[in-house]
Amino acid sequence: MKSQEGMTIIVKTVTRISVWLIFVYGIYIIFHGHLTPGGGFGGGVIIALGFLNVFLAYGKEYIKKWLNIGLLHDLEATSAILFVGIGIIGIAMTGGFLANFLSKGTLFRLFSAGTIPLLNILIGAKVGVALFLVVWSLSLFHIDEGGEQ
Amino acid sequence: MPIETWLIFILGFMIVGSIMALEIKDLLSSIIAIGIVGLALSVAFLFLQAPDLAIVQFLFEIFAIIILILAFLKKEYHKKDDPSNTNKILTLVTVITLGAILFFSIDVFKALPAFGEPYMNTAKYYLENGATETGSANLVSAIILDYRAYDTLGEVTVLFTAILGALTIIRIKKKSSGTEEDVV
Amino acid sequence: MILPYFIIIPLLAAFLITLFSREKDYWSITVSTIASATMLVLSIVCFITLKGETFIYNLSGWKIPFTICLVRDSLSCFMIVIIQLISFTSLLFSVNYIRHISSSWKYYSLFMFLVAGMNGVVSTGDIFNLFVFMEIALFAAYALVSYGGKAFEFEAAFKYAVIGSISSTLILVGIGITYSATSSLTLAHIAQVLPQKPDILVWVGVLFLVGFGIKAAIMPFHAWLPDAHSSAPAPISSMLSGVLIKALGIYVLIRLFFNVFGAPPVFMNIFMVLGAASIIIASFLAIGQWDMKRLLAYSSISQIGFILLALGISTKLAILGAVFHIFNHAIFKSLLFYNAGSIEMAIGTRDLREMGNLKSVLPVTYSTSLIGTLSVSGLPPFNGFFSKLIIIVACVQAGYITYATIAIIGSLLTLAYFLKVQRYAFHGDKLFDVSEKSIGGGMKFAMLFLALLCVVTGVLLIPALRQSMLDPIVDTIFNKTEYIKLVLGSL
Amino acid sequence: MILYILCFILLLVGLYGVLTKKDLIKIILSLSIMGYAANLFLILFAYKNDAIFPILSESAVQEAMVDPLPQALVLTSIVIELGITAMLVALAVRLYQKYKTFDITKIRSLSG
Repeated sequence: MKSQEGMTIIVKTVTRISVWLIFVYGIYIIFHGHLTPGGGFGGGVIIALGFLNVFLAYGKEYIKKWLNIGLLHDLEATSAILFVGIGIIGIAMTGGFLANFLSKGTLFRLFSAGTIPLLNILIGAKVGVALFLVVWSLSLFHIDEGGEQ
Repeated sequence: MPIETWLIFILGFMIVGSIMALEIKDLLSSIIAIGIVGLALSVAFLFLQAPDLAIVQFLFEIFAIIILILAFLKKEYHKKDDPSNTNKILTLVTVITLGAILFFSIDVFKALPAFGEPYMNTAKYYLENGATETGSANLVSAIILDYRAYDTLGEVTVLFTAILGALTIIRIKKKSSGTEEDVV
Repeated sequence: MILPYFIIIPLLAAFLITLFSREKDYWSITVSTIASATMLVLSIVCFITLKGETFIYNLSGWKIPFTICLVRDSLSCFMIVIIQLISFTSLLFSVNYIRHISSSWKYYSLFMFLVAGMNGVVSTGDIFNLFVFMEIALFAAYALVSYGGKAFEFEAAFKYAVIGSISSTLILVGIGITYSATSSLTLAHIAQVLPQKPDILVWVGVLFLVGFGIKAAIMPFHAWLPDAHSSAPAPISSMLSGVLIKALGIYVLIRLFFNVFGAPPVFMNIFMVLGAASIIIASFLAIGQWDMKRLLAYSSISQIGFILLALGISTKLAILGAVFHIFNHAIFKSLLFYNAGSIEMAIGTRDLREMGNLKSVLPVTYSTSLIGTLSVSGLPPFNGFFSKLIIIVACVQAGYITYATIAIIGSLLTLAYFLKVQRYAFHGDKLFDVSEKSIGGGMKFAMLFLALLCVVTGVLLIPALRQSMLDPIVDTIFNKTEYIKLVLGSL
Repeated sequence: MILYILCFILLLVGLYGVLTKKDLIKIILSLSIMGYAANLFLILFAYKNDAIFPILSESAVQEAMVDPLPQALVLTSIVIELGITAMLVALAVRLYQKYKTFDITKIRSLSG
């Protein structure tokens, strides 16, 4: 880490390992949304907090290199479009907007409950990206603040 | 201890915490006080058998505090602690009005079903058929993503709009061109 | 079956604009214009093919108490037509106008969210869903009010967001109490159960009246409107004044207090008092304004007062007046805001004292604003005359002579402050070296189109047209219990 | 009953903060207090004595469960509140940039 931004080397090292655990936990929460408490919103925030962890530990410049912010925007919009898309497929298959058109499977299995896990994944991706973008844009604001008046 | 006693304790704590958060002069302390109130709410959700909400409230509270601290705890904001002269008369009138509202609204709470005995006409259907009809063991997920998925579409859109709105509000001035540019 | 598309189309348009945003704004303009035009055509088809019936569309393929339903009756179709009409013209107006502030895909994306939110509010039959879509429209409105990036715009947006958020919280508490008392969220079910519990009804009614009264900017709750509506870019002002306060405020009040609560007399009296207060106080405040857009914003409060007064009288004739005035106000207030926007764009100010003799340099703006002025002041033969006349006649018929007098005074005051606008803005001895070339074709078309509508929509009162167009809407409002039967009957 | 009244008091504390405080940040905090109170109201209405959370499990026998619908509503409401907080924070930061203060009595370029 040649840049002097961010926190100390200890924090950076711990973050480098823990952030992946946070991501895995968030993904776990999202995938088991129809079986256990949690779901897309909870898991999405966990993922956003993981990004935030890296951001606080390593600083802005590292994030800029590590992530493609434009891509994150596209990901957010794409998951929203897919959400509406699943709704439209529901109209085509059963006549109801956002109908659960897939087979329901067996209760208590991971791959069950039709479209619910799919929607959970989309929500998780969207929430995770969107919340990180809020913090990102708020923090960008301080870079060259105070140019006016 | 019965659950009501616990909840009275938690709610009293939340009220005291909120008043403290509003009356404390130091900014960091009041943000942290709000954070504690939010976490107490998350505990209250656990007592009220809503683990989904407890998780989401807990995480969103952390997130809200991070946003507030990142945005407001810059050095320059602490330049001068400017205790704006609080208008005593306004405060008094507000407190009396709110007290009157509280006094007159006690009746409506008497008319509602007592705590712990909801009607649950609609909910009965969800509890009996929810799992078989949607295949989801978590009935809250079944409601938000199947029975009322349209609400969730709205919710996702609300979040999207909020982010887009925040990005629109925060547009950084590029020094070279002098025009407002989109940064992201 | 047609209703979900009024949500799907603007949402998809907004997401696509976000996804494929480019440096130039042609893509966003194309997508949003296509979406808006499609919805305008669909909405007219939707209104004409309805023929006074009611259709229920259950979402997610389940039955209604357990899922959300969309209700397509004459009232909601009528509101949808107004929303699409004003949003389409506003979009055409924006294309040139917004380039002189700062053109960006974000504007068009937020605009589409605004339209989607309002469509969602007027088409839904579920109280919590209404709340969610109301929030979409409001969030977009907060961001759009501050779009210009000036200090006072942020201030207005902050005030709007704080007051709007208070009212949303009150509405949420109201929804909670309603759910606890009725154990249902479908409006028709609530309508069956709630009127049998009068003490809860009063409190829920007060919460909803304050909550949605803030959204509609009725007199004691109006503090946010003059700031927000005057700070926003002109096309957004016309969206906010023209349709947002009606879709989120007046429409919801009609739906809740007439169809769901069954028009309890105590609230009808409150409606009349608040309406009369809004008419008089806002008119006097408007006379004192020198900022053209602030004057128009106060005028909006006053005209909302007319609608509310008519609703409070709640005879059949008065409701006809209210419905017709909703339509007319949307048209002429949007037109007047476009005029203010084109003046601001041409000479760079909104202060009436700095204008003068624009008659010769801005002929299109002048002529359309004259039509708008005559219409809003209630002079024959323009549409505003008929709706105000109906409201005043209904007041007299129902025996409320005082209210009729107030309405007449309010109408005269309206004429007074709009004559002030005409006098200071278009007649005078100042000379401006501007021409109408800076005002683009889209802006001119939007103004001329709405001016034309101001002249011709008086024909809606011809008995044959009235019976097919306006009377079903009045019946929907007037026969309160019919809504319950129609919604629950088609289970 | 007593819980409902306490919760209503929490709502009124938030309302008091919005109406009397002069600091933009305090106003934002008051709005989130009102939000907590509204959310808690809905969940208090949903609670049923001696019932468990509405998630089925493979082993346990079917027990009485609390009302899941208000929980779904509150989930939506929490997200909406986070959205409004983010927007208000953005607006407050921009206002600070323009006026160099968070004091609402000094931010008065508009009247009425």
